[in-house]
Amino acid sequence: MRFAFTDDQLAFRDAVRDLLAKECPPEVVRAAWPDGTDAHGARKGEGARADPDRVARSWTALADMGVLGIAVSEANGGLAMGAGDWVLLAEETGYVALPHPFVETACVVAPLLDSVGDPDGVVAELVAGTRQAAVVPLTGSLVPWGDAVTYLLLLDHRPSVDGPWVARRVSRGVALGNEQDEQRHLASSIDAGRHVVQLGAWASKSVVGHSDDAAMAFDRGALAVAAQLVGLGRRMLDITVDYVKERRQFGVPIGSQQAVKHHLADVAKSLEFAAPAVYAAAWAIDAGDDQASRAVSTAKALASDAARLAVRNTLQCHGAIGYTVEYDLHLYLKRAEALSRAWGDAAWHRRRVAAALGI
Amino acid sequence: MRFAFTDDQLAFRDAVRDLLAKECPPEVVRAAWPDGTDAHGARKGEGARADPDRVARSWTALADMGVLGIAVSEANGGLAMGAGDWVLLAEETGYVALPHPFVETACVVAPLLDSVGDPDGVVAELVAGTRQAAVVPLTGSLVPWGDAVTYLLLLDHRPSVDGPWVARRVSRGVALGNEQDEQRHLASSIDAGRHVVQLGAWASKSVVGHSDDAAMAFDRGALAVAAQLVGLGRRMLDITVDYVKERRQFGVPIGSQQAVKHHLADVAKSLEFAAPAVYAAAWAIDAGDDQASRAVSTAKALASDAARLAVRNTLQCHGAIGYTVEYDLHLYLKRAEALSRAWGDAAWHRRRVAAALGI
Amino acid sequence: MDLTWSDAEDRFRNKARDWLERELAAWRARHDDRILSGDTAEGFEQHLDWERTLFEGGYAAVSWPEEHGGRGASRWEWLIFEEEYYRAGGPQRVTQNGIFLLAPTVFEFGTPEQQAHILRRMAAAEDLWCQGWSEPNAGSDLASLTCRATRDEARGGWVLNGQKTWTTRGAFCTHLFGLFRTDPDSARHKGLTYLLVPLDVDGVTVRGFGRLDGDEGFAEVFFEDAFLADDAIPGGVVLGGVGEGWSVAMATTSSERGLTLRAPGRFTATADRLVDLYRERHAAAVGSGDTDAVDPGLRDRVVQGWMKAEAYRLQTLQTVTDDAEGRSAGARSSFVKLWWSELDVELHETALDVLGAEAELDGPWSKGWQFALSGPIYAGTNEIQRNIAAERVLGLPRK
Amino acid sequence: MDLTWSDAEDRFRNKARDWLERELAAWRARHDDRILSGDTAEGFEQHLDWERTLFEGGYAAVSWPEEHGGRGASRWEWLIFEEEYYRAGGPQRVTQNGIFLLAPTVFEFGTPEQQAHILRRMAAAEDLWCQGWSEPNAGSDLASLTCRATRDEARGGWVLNGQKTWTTRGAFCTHLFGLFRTDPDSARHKGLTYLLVPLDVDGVTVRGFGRLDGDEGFAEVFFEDAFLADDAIPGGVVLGGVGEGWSVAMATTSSERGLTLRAPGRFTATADRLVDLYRERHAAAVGSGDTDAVDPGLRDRVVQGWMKAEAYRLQTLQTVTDDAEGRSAGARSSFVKLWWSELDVELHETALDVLGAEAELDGPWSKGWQFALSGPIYAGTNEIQRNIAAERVLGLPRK
Repeated sequence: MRFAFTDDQLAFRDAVRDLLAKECPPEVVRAAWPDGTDAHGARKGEGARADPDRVARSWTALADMGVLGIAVSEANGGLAMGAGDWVLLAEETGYVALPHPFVETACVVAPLLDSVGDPDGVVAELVAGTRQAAVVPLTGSLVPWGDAVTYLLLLDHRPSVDGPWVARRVSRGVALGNEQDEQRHLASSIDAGRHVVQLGAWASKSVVGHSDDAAMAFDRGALAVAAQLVGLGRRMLDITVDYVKERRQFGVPIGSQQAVKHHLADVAKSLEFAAPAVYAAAWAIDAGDDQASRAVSTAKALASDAARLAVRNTLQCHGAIGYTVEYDLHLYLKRAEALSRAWGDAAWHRRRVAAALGI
Repeated sequence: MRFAFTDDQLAFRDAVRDLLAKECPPEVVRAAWPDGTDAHGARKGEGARADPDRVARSWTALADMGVLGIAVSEANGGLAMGAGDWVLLAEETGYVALPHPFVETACVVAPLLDSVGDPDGVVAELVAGTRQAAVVPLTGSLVPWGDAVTYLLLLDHRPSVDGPWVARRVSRGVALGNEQDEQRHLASSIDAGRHVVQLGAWASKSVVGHSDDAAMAFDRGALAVAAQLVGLGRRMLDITVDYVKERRQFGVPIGSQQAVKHHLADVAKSLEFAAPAVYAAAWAIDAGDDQASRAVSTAKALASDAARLAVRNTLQCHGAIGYTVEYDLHLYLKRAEALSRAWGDAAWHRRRVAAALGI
Repeated sequence: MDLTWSDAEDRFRNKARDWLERELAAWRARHDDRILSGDTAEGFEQHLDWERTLFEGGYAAVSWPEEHGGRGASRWEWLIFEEEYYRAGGPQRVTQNGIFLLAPTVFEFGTPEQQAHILRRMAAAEDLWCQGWSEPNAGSDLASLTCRATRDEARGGWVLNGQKTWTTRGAFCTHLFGLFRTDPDSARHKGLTYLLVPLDVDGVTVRGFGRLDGDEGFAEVFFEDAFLADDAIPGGVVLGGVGEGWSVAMATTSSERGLTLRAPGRFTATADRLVDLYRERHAAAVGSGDTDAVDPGLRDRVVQGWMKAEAYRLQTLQTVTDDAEGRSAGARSSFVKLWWSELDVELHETALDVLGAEAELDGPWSKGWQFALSGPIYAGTNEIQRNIAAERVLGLPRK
Repeated sequence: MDLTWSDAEDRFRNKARDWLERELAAWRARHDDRILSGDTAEGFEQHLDWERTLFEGGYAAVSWPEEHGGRGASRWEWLIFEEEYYRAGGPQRVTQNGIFLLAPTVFEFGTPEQQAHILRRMAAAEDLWCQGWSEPNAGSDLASLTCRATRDEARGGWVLNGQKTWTTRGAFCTHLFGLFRTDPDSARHKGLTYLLVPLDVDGVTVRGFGRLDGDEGFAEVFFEDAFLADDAIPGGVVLGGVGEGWSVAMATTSSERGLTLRAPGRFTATADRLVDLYRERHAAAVGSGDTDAVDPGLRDRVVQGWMKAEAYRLQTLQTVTDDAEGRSAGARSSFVKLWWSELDVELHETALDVLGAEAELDGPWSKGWQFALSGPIYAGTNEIQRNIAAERVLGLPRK
């Protein structure tokens, strides 16, 4: 029994943390928000693209570090590491609200394709960062970063929550190549920085791997998103702690008010207990534990709820300043709200745990 | 449109309030708790029967005032008043945790029997306070004040939540006469002051009134219990407000702490919005509104939740002192917890509202 | 007790309903069925068009006297109109901060000349008022305001300096009402004056900025030696007396917290829509055989939200009855803002959970959710509201 | 990372499981399968019998060195034992306040002679220790204690005066540990001394009183010129130094909040029982065709409780790993008491809702619910805990 990361794992995490702090500060997340107005006439992005290349560079920097191939075999140019290694990196990408499909590319599609023999010959490109992947789980329709991805996978279980999983590759339409850019109309999402495209019809049903591969791919994705949610929660908490120490009202820092203390203590508590569930699920996947799916669902449900509590409480502790797009909090808040329902919301995952518990 | 009680209704309420303040202070509620130990060896009641007659007197005083016949026709010696009149009295009986079956006798059984021609010839005794009634709703088994009641009704709907209601009189066993006292073994309840008897087999199935009568009887009972829960919530709040103003820790009254303020503001808020739902349901019953059952369920669900919030928050604001049987809070707290699930818990009533809303 | 409406009230309702249905359809058609947010430049113009329609129909401020542009409706009729307005899907009122916050203060503290000038133009959406309360360092702690108004007797007016912020729709409005420190030596809530300020005077700069949903719903207003002439508003730019600003303003914030800002009709309409949404989604899920699509626990939350909206409606009926019969609502109003602001979040969060992963897409629910999140913050944070309720209603010691 | 147990640990678990199953059955049989609450006079004796059985089996304090009556088990084995203990339905430990609260302090601050005398007798349930912290006017505010201990050099000891209260199981215990003010001029947390007091000395009166569930679980302890001789405990009655009581006591309250008081096994066992309860009730409801009997929304709450218990288990494994490898658990421990106390209420409330109207009947769930309600109060109220977490972990300003 040893429930801690290795020094190597933590050192890798620290290196990625340093890189992301440099390559993906709030202004880079902000630069990823598209210009223009939404259906209500609101300007979401501020066109703050002082250096638009930095958005792209935050991705290539990760590729250069080898991070995108972390879960790919060495034969395919990867680092052949496990969930116990990448779960911390996923958390860091959440902390900075990385505007790229890290979960989908590095944690789901690349390892899935790697494990089934790279049928489309794209793993090297995924690892190199020259191709991005997206995944649409659970009969959804939203393709994150759908304007840039060039490999698209549908993950589903049939006929219901305890049916077998299937991974299907979309080979026409949004996927594989970007010759049909005009179809990639960005849907208007509260988290515009994720560049969601709504998938209409798609052309191919070719199946990738077996049911077990698909199930594993789903668990990896749900776990990685859970880790991102923990990271997002921590970021919102950090921003807010800094703010309430400084902001003074009634002659005292608002952080000295008991109500503010309790709001933030509750957020910290929820994250403190969600995080181990996330790490344990990573271990369960690596160990081939027969309750790995239950562990993943426990992690995603707890992380989703913790992140949503963080959304509510950190916004409330800011007051009006947090309620503006000029302040950074909203970048993390909207990502957290969206991801809390992506890859199955908390209630969906609790249903899966219920099934595993036989109730 | 006029959503307020009449001066007469309020004057009657005030008279009953004064009477109950005098006849049913905490020591009378306490005296109703039986001596002896429970299955775990705990002594629930303290045998504080300095004047055991006072328990009985709190009932006869209500009878003398005519309150027990409030919903009975004048022909049967009652006051022929409606739910709009007795709902406030039910609230007062909750406020003092009256140790008698007021809801069952005065609000449910007496008016039901009165309206169907007094088939058992007991209405006069119910009005006079010489006979007490109990009701077991929704396939339950608990007979409150089962050691004293001499008229027992079962209220149920068949086959499910939207099936027709039926009221059945139990004419042997616990009901009608007390010649079989040895069978009236008190069940051990957290609210021992309610003298709950667990009903085993019962002997008769004679039906009282029609389905509409039974449905109305159930709505009256659920409404009256909702009113009691509002009264109980207010009592717990009053006790706690007094306490936190006096109790000092860290050099200040604990009631000056923001966390205490917020706990109690939440309780007051919940009661503030549950009460109008209770009063509106009383009006709906009197007016024969076709959504009366929905209004009753709205009232019972909101009142149950408000009372349970009061249980949690008022106990918490007391700290250890509230957690003893020597302090009065527990008398109201346990009654509230028990009644919150009697006559359908909050979730049951929300299901009934859902059905009424067509979802 | 009588929870039925009179025939006259039913007639009022039916008339309003018919009018709203017809005029809303016509308004939408005038704008090619593409209505933008009222907190954007283009959308604001669309909404002004709607406000003028309301005024012409006599519905801009139903409870005001006719002389000021209202129709002299009773409080009951006002509640009915609000129910019908939100049931019909009427848009946000871009004149709201004037009509619901400033106007009650003008009715109470304004001179007849001020009333005559300000109210009708407000109802007609000719003057558009925004609120100048908060400053960068004075949010919840309103008494720490530092915006200054210095008397200039020579020119007959006030010289304004300082900055207001979080001014809702400030970028689109023509006038601002707010508190300024007229006694430079005063501290906290003393020496403040309630001023009425046209925004087109020299030295005033307005900069709009984005709200959580991206709408330019906020503004900063900078005053740099801006000269506010005494006659900039007929009847004068001071509302109440010089140095009386705090008590005048408290009357406004009390309107803001109370019933006039957020009538129950707004929330009962949202709750009804949530019930409809659940019914549709559940039916679709059952129809498609996808039992996962709608969580069984959601029905309970939908009903919970519906019941709380109903409780707010009923509690308001109590309040209005008490008011009509000259009794004080007392404690009641202290809990109103807590209730509706939390209810609004609950209704919208439940809706997003019904919608599932697609909830993040822009639409009335996600838009409404973002707006709802501001409810526990504006008009006095809910933390402050709980303090107030505990101290004033329950009598707990201040500290 | 490795979340599997070693073969040795599995053997420890199996051995403990077998032993518990056998001995618990034997113990129950010895008392005619009628086990009363350990907080009643008769039940306490039954539980003492069980404590002696535990001691004889070497399970009274598994992690203590053998010389003091333990079996030198690792922290991991202790966790395993706690899991097995509660899974087997082991009864509350009436020696708990000594073993889990006093003993860690004795290990840290006691002299070898004190340790030798106190610990083994504690493990053997010969000396029964209760906690003397709270006083009528010092609950959350422990620094305002007023119980006095006056030095009497002539007789060689201390004269005690004052009153302690909320002393758990005080009516049945033989010894009390607690804080007394030895410097009469001291204020707040200065001048306090941690004393060990046999309750049979003259001038000590103990009065038991009823807890929420009716059990005589509390006591008041009155000291009226009670003389505590220096040698009443071999090694001395002062733990730590005279005047050092506050820092010594803080070590104890930190044990109380931390892991040692409420191991995860207690809650994972409760959660598993809740899952079983729901399964049985749901099956019965489906079987009887009574679809109303169990609310569909309850499953979600059952799973929620189960997951939170699992999260507590996992978080503890992190803490123990860090501890074993010499890293500080840091922030982690600040949230532990909040988590388990709220979880305990949540699990029991959910169970009562599964049981429905009959939930009010006495039984393990209603009994456990009443006990759970004390969790957010004792060992430092959760309000205080949240302050501490916000200040020490998040670094928010004190006030």
